[in-house]
Amino acid sequence: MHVSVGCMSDAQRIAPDGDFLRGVLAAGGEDLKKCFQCATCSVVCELSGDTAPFPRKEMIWAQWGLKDRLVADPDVWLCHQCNDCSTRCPRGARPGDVMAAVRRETVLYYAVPAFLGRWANDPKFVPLLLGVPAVLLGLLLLGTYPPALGPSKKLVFSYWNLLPHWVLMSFFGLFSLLAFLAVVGGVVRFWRAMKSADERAGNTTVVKPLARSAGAALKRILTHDDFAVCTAERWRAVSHFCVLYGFLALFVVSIWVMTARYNPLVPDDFAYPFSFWSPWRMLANLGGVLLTAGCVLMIWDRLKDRPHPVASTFSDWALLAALLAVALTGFLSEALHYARMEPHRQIAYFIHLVFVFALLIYLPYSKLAHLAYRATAMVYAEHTGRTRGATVTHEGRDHP
Amino acid sequence: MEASFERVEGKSAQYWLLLGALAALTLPGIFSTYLMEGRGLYLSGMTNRVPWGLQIVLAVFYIGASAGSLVISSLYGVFGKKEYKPFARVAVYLALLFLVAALLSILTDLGRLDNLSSSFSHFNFLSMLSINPFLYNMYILICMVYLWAMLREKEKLVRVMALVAVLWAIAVHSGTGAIFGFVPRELYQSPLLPPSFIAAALSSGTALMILVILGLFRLTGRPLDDQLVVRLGRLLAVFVLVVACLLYIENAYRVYLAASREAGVYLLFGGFQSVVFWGGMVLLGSLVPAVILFTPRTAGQVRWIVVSSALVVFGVLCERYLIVIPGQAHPADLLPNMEITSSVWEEGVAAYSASLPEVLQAIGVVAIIGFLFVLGLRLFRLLPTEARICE
Amino acid sequence: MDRRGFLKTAGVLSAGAACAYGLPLLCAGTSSRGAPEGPPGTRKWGMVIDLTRCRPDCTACLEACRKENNVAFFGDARWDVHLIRKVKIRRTYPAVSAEKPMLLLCNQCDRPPCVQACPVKATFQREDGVVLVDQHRCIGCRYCMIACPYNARDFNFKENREWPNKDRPRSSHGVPQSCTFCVHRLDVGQEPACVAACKKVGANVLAVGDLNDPGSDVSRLIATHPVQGLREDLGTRPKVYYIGL
Amino acid sequence: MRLKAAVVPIAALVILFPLGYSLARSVFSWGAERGQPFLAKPETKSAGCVRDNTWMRFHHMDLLKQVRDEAVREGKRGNIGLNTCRECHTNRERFCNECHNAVNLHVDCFRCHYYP
Repeated sequence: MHVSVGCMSDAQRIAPDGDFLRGVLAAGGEDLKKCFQCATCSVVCELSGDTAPFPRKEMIWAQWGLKDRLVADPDVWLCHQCNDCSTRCPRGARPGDVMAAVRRETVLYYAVPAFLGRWANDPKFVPLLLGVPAVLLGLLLLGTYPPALGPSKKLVFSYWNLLPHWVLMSFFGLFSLLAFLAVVGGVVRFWRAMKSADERAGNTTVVKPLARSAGAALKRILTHDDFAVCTAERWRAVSHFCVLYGFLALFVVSIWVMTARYNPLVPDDFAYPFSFWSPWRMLANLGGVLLTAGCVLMIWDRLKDRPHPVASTFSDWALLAALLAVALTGFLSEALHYARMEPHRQIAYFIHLVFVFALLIYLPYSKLAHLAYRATAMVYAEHTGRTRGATVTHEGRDHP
Repeated sequence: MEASFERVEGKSAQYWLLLGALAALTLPGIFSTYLMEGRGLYLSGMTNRVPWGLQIVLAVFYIGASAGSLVISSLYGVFGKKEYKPFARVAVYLALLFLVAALLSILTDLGRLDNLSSSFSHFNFLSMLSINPFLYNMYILICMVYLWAMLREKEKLVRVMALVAVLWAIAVHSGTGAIFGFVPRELYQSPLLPPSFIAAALSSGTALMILVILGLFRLTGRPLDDQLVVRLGRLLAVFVLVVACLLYIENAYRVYLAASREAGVYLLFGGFQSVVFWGGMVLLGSLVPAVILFTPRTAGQVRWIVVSSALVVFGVLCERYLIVIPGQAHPADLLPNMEITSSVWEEGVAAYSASLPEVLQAIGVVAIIGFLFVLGLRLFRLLPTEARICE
Repeated sequence: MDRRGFLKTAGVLSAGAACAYGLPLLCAGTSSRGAPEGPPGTRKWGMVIDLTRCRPDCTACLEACRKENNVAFFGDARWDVHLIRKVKIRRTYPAVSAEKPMLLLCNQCDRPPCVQACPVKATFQREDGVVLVDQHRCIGCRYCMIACPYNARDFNFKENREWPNKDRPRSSHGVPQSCTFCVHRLDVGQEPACVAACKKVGANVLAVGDLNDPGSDVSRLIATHPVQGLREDLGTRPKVYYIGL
Repeated sequence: MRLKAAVVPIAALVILFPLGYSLARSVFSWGAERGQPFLAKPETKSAGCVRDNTWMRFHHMDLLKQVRDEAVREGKRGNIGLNTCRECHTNRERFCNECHNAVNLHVDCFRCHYYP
């Protein structure tokens, strides 16, 4: 198979960005300079498409500090860090880790406001980032004490009866909206950057309409097709699957519970709390178990001794810790509720809320942002036909 | 020579069989705990006169063994004796598990396990039973950090944690002694109990470690320098003497004073407990091991050291029985110079024998920690490739 | 052993000893005080038992107690609960005397070892000196029974099947029980069930009253008769006094 | 990879089942005939409860705990308690158990306290 590196057809001005390079080096890509561009990585990568193979070109760009290229490159996000490249790299340049570091820098690049991006990836700011929601929630508690029961015909026993339901909801709603706007802003800029980069390179092919590309990308995400082609890191498909579906289940249940009071579909007689065998609670518990199991698997994976470990940076640990903390504090407050331990239950739920809050509002700035950027890149790849799948169908091979 | 540690392969049929057998052994224990929680503690051998039985005897024994094995581990961590480094990890892991066993024994013995949450919301810092769980839980945490530091070879942290752990272990043990020592019962109340608990912990812990280490090394076919076992044997000899000395002081004092003579005589010459005392604790648990360990010919042979270790463990088990049970069975003299001639219940000296569900519970607890131990050998790098003295 | 090693060993051992004896010090300060004396006018309940009046074969108080407090009784000495035990005693020293009846019950100590022992403060002492078990909180560890030098506490080993007094709770299995002086009756101005029953049969052995009130029955009895508590040498300050022991 | 293809529909089914179940229940009104099963009207005529209905619904446990602790630990025997509840709400099965069963919160008051 001939691998072309055809992206430098005509001379271009190189605008290296030293800060960006230093960022990549600091974020786990410290072996980047060992790369001597043999292209083994691009050859062994199962995810890399034939038209624009990676990660070799990203290695070169990163070495040169070509920030503009990297932040507009969908391939960085098509990489799922299988580490097939890192394990086979003859120089130990660890392209997989470099790609992860570039992704982190990309998130920082698109973060608005930018300082939140810096803070969310710096251990120094953890107390501040967790302290702010804790203090805000605490102030809300003080401001609305003693809690009044909202007018409701339905029987909804708030789990956390320290705050009126609507206060809690508007608090979370407002900040989720801000986070959502930040994500949408980042995604739109990312899309434009990818498009103009391709236009500059003279590549304007469109193989699928946007809606169909989105559908195809969604299917790939939900089935974990891309993870499944990894050979070096088989467990990642399983653990990521657990976390994703656990998270989805918890999300669905949370939305249902939060809106139960206003939802006309919820029967009038009884809305909340659910009994242990109610389908909703069973789903929530299942989701929690999946999330916990996935996180534990991932942590185990990162900690265990092996010849080619994945570089683990603060951003990786922060996301894992936050997810695990959400799951565990959730279970803790459920257990304390059953044990009828009054102040303990309320405190556990307070901590739970702080972690949920942190997870949601720092989404655009933390590693969790991959949720938006990777999805966007995958849609773009489907849209412009640069994916593995597209190439494969041209050659008429079977799906691997 | 630097010891290098490794995991057990854990792929053999024997390994899985062992794990499976241990898991199966926990089931009867779980079932009898379920029954006792549901129907009441009348299923145990305990009565109103002897409300603490087998589980408490064993809990105290486990706590002792835990503190003892931690001290063995500290020989390397605190006192810098390099030759004991190969045992340090197993010792800490075992210390951790023994404390888990103690907590399990106490928990399964509670009458209202479903009210356990109140022990997290209400504390009574005058109660030895409130102070001790705090000591125990912290101890488990300390052991975890200590083990982690060793597994990660963080030398500085190992040194710090070893010291912290040893001091905490001593606190744990004197606290446990205080559970009994600070109670107004003739055979319990004694300021000597905390130190004598520590001494018994040291001897039983050392003896158990000798047995465990030898067993592990022989089973997995690892080379072990006999000289190391001999040195541990010498240590054991000292501990056995200290325990015997404290025991002597305690009982001599009790029998000498007129006020407590009656109780002391009951313990020494009263019935079953006297057989346990003289035959189990004094003869088999102290005298025979002491003779073996102080006779140069036998003290140098691994075979004899194993025999004496087993005897010491048995002796300490007897001692635990003698601390917990006779103190309850022998009542306080409510009416001095009078006698109770008839009553609705058993006045005077009471009897206790463990019932089947209690024994099953005890076996279950042992099986649980056995399971965790065997599993841990596979999960963590606990075992050294070899143990040798290089000076 | 070199000097350094010796110092280290000595350091560890003495630090350990400090730990060992730090615990007793922890308790020393607080354990010596008894129940709060309370402002003047506060009650302190006490009991006087006049053994000279007790009839050898009468069990009125025992039955009344069992009925009032729903005490578990199976007819099996291992598991029966007795808030009052009736026994027969005889002096053996210096001279052997004839048998006489004797009542044993919780002494409502002013310095109760059981309250000190309870890890969750389920056993506690009220302002008026009565020692109770809060069964809602009890975890059933039985340390109070170990700590009680009077063997006055019984454990509910088995679930009670009878429920004679529906207005009062009965104990579940897994918690200890001891005499409460029938505080639920004292609080609303009634006499304890045993006292009422004893009066009803005309024996007048038992009297419960306020020790802080010099005019109460018990205060007058204590002032006019030679009374004795059980094992007062233990320092527990029992508040059940016997006449004619 | 047959399993892989099946995973997504199964997961979707599991995640969406409660939603479908609830929707179906509200559309076909299953269990509507049960109405409000758990708050049986008092069977004895009385002047009314110690607090209003809504307050009692959400806070009866706090009230009971407070009254309990006052009575047991401080000897303040007011006139509120389980014994007074049962004067009006005579049926434990209808008054307490049904609701508590619905939310799976085990009440163990009645192990020791009498309530018909």
